Amino acid sequence: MDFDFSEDQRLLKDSVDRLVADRYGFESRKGFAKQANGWSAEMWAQYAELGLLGLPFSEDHGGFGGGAIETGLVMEAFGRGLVLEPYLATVVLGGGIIRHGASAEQQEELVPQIVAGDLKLALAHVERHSRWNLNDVAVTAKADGSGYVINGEKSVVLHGDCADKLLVTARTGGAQRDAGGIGVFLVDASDAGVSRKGYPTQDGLRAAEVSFANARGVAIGDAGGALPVVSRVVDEAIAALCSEAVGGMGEMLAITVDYMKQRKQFGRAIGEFQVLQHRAVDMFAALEGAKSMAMLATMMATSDDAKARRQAISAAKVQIGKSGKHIGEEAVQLHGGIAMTMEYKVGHYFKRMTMIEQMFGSTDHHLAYVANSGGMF
Amino acid sequence: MDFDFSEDQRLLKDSVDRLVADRYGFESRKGFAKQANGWSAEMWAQYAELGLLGLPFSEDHGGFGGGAIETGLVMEAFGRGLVLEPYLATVVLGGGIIRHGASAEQQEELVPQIVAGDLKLALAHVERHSRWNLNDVAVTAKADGSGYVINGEKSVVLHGDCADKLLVTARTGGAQRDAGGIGVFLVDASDAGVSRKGYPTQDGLRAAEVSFANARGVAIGDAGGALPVVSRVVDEAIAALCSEAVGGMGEMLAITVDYMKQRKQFGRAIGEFQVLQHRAVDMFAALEGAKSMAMLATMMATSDDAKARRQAISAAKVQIGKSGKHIGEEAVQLHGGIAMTMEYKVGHYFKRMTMIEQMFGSTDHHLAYVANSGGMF
Amino acid sequence: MDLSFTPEEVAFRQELRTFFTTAIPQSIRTKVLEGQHLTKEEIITAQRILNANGLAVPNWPVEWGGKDWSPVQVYIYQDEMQLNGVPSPLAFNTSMVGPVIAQFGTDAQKKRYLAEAANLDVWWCQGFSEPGAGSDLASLRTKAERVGDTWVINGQKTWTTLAQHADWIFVLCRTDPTAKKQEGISFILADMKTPGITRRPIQTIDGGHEVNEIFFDNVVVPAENLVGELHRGWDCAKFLLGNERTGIARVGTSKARLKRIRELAALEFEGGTPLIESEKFREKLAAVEIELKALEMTQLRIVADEKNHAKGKPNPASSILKLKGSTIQQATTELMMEIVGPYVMPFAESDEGDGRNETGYGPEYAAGTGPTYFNWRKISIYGGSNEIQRNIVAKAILGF
Amino acid sequence: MDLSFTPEEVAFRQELRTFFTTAIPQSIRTKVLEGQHLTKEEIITAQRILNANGLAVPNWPVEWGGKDWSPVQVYIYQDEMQLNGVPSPLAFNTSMVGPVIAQFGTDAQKKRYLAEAANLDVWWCQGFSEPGAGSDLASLRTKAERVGDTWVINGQKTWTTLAQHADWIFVLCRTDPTAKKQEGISFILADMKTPGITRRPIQTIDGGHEVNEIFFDNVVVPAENLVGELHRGWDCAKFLLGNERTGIARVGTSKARLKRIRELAALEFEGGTPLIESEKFREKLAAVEIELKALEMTQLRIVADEKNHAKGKPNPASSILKLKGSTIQQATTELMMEIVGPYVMPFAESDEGDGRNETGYGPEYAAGTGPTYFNWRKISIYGGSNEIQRNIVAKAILGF
Repeated sequence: MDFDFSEDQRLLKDSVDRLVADRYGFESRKGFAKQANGWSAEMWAQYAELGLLGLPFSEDHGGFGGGAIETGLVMEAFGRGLVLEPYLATVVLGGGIIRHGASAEQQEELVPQIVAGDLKLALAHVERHSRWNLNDVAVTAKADGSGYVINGEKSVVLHGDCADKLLVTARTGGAQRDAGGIGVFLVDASDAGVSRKGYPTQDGLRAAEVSFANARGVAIGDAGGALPVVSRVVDEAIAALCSEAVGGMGEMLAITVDYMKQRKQFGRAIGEFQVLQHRAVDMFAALEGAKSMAMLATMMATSDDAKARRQAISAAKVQIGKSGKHIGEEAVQLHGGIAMTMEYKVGHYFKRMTMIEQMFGSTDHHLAYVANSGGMF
Repeated sequence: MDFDFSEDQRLLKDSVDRLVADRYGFESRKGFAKQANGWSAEMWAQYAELGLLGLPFSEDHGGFGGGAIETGLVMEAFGRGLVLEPYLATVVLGGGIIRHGASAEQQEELVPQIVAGDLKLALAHVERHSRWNLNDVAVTAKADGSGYVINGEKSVVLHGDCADKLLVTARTGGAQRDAGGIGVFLVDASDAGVSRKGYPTQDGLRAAEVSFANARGVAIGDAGGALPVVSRVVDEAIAALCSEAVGGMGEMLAITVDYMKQRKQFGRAIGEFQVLQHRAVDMFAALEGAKSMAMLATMMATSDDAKARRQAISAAKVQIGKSGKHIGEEAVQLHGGIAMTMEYKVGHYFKRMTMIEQMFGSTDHHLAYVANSGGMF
Repeated sequence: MDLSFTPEEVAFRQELRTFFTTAIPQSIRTKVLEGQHLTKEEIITAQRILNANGLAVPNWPVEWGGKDWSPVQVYIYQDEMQLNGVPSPLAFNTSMVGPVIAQFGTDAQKKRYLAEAANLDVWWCQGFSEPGAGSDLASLRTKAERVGDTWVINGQKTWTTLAQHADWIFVLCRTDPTAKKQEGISFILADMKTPGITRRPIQTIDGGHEVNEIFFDNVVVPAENLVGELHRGWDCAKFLLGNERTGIARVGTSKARLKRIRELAALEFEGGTPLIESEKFREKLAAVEIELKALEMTQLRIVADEKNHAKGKPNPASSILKLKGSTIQQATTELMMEIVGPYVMPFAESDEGDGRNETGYGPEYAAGTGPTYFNWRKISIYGGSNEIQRNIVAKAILGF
Repeated sequence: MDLSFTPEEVAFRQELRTFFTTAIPQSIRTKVLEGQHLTKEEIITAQRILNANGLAVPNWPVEWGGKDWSPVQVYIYQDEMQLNGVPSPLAFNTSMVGPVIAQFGTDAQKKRYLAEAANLDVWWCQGFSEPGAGSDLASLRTKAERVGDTWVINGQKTWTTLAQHADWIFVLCRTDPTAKKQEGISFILADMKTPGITRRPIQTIDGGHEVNEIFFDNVVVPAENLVGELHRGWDCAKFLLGNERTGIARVGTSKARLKRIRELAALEFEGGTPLIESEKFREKLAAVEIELKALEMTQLRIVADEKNHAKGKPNPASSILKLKGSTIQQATTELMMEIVGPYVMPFAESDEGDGRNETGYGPEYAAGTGPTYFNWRKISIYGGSNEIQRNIVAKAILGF
């Protein structure tokens, strides 16, 4: 057991932390949000240059062979900066499907484009009534020659508006909620059968509703047995989100503590009021719990034991959800009115935490999974 | 809508409050607990003399025609005094079965004895695996001449050790958890077929495990359809317990607030520490909620609308359970070590609240009922 | 002791319900029940209908349009308004400046201001909070200096709700800088069109524009705009803040929301099953229902107990109404988000360009869920934060 | 960064597990796992087996029987002991007076006291708390006056755990009444048989007799019983209290209890269905499991981070171990009560006449549930109450 970073990891952490600190200030971020896709193409190029877009891919394809720890380092820094670019969508989600599901040829074709920043991906897996159940798939894929024809609707596709290619879960067989019969299909966003309505999300990121009307796609991996790959990739994405959330929570606590030292009411710093002190301590405790479980998620995200992985990831998501809600709500309450404004940074973290709680399954959704998985000890 | 007591109610309240204040001090109670049955025969005689034992019975049978409000007044005072006598068992539970279930002849025979303090009753309804489900009855009753023969085991029979007669739920037909086929039978505690093991409970009251081996009983009301009566009586008992709990919670808060004013640490009264102040306020809020819901329970306990009654009573039990746990645990924590000792009064209230939470269904048990009852508004 | 409503009270409730559900446009009431924002015109429309029927200012002196209702009647009036989605008459007019003028104002002020406030002919806003004075309101620094027959006001106010619609503002100003904190403050009225008053919108985290900063730069108003005694404006403020004892819990609003949550939870699915059939969801809903029932009973107890408390000496349990009422209202916003699940995420700006999320993707009731959750965090901050409420109760029960 | 245990660490754990489960009598371990109380003899038996195998005082200097383990090894040792129901070596001997003597004592004191403390030949108890000094320990008033070659001790201590078994006591005494609060205190040893020492048992709300009051009435002990410098006993106390950084969370104990809860919940029924099949119960259990997992990871992070913190300058997160660890332990007592339902009520006094509820009615595991719930409320009070822990963390993160 060794909690220290390797030298490479430390270098990576330093460079990403510095990038975010130098380039992703609150005002810069506002500017990025106003750009074409709601994020900065320039920063995206920077990520490519720093090798962040190739982090998890094998060196054979021009990647850097990083693992969940490296991804976590990046995501934690991105959490601090409230980074807007489609890193999770492209590298973790889309890239994850490619890494775990695609053939060698497909990887050879696609990975170098991702690494270079030339290919943006999005995973389209949510449907109107699927909620967070990956197996609840009504979109259909029908074999047609060497490819598939996709029909149906996907919802809240993270960065689906700017993606060059979409990875779509669709059913080649089985009933609507069967685990079998699900494939993942790569669809060109410019395909005539694809129509997209993009919109900002509550936290200032972007998503899209996407319709497929006889859109053409190619299967990534087993066209009827891709659910395990999707599940694995979503678990990796949850682990990454946990790290992002820890970054954001840490900032919220730091900003709140700082405010408590500065802000005066009734003739003294509000941080001198014992009630507020203890509430800051409970935020600190919530952050420690979140850090611990994000670490567990990172450690388990790459486990081949799907059952143990799922349990640990769900447990981590529960902790992150609870800690994020607690820290976010308390950060706002301890600040008072100022944190209710868009001009102040804390509210933006709070909104991001609230969305993270909803992504890939709410706290209750994952608690139910842990509850039914037979005990953690 | 009128929250004021009637003149009679005020007189009743004054006399019971005074009796408890004068005669049921902490030291007196210790003495009572050491007497034969774990309570004071002298106090019992006092209750009879004050008319408390006849409170809910009709004036035709020598009672005083009181309702749930009167019972609540008595129970709240008893809650403040941590009263040990079998009032709930005899008057509310046993007496309730008699009032709602017995024939006119049976009432004419039994009620005057209760009123005079000459007849103590106990309701035997819990079984080893029944938990709090009144319909989960394995004990059997078989018709035999004018009476019934009872066989089986009952658990945690409140004041079952000192009761002169037991009211036993037993099955004359149906399967173990059927609602139909359940009767209530009056069994003489001295019957050769009855054996009892009495014991103190955690809160210093008494209960018993009771075995029936061909014990003889008479049916109170419909020998196969008594569940509605049992349910109604248990609802009345829960309403009474809510009032008792409010009395106890109020004392806990008062004692804690008093201690916070007296106890000095770090050079000042601990009540000057803002953290402890706010926690006392949360205790106060929990008490207000409990008072409100005890009032609702009192109001609804006598409703003939069984569905509305059950929902309100369950809702009140949830509130009382939560408030009692919160106030009890916080009273101990805010005191520190002293409240962990048997020599100090607060711990005894805490233990009583903990047992009340378990009686007639835990907080979760009743929350589930409310959840499945279709909405309170 | 009889905890049921009297036949007269039941009839009173029925009469109000009939009026509210027939006289106030359905479109307005639906928006309120769905937690959507009303336009200025809708708010004015609703209040004028109430006022035309004598129902806008029941809490005022009878002479000025009040009703002299019993506390229970006031409770029923508020409950029925909230239950049926009737917009409350604008609080700045009817619960704040109106009662203050009725209590402390001169006859001339009463004649000039009260009727038009009741009818929302003039829209008032509240100039109390300042950037440096949040919970510590009395540390305010906006000052008014007497110059000839005028007051000259300089300073800054913030969190001024709906000031974008306002015609007039009532301002707490420091008139005696040498006096102790809560002394030397005066309550002064100002026409928002007075030169030197500027407003800057504040965008809140729900995306909307509900509050504003107001700047006073040598704003000159007539001396007669002082309400009450000079330097005794704190009395007006205390009167105003303590004025609304019931209603703050918004029991009716929460009741209506819980009903709506139950309906909507039947429309969303998890694993093919409606959410309302999930035991877990039902228990969460039931837990909030029980809290609300307790709050309603507490409110009724406080209402009934009012006769035992001197005016201005509220029952300490009153603060519990704010504490519990805010927590429950906030809990309803969480349940609403839970119902729509992933559909809480889209943020589609309204056509009005005011930054609100009005249309949305997914079910139409999804759009308001996130913004309302964010926006309603304010409920535990404003009107005396929950921390301040706890301080008040602590003082009452502990004496410290 | 590698968060899995090394093969060496895994082997170390296995070795300890084998030893604990074979060398320590099953009867003792079962009692610990069920939350029952051990007799004096059982505690002594277990510790002597550990000591004979070099496992009683691994935290001591190697010279006196310590092990010089890595923090991870210490963690594994504690975890395995708790998981397998091995009674921890008596804390008063092995975590408190022993380390203090090893650190501050003279050679003569080390020779005289350490070996017999490790082997529990002498049973120590702790004379710190006083009736007037709870969380404010430094306000203690028990005084020791130098008279010739002796100390004369007068005063009263309380909450003295298991003093009924104790042979010796270590006492914080005020030796300089003129000095400031935390100065002028000394750390003095006393034989419990010294004339003038009397003890009075305190019955706790679980019915048991675990703590005592100790009275000192002109108790004369040799001058050489002073440990460390005169008037610098607060240094010893701080060292002692800060000594046990890991282990306080009792993660292993809670793990074992959660496993046991899962087993027992299969044996109790509601509506004919085992409780463990209730979704609600499972979710409550899972919520505690997740908290415990987070705590375990936090503890490991702190353990790994120890090298970055100067001795005596603990990571502020250490206090979180106490806060969360106590809450989790208390949560396990609630789950246990929930399992037995109505059977929490019987209170059957043990044959030993010590007021404990040992036998009980209903399932045999029911008897301990209520008393353990009551007794374990102490966990958030003793060893620096949770309020004090929050004050400590607040100071660390806010500086106030």
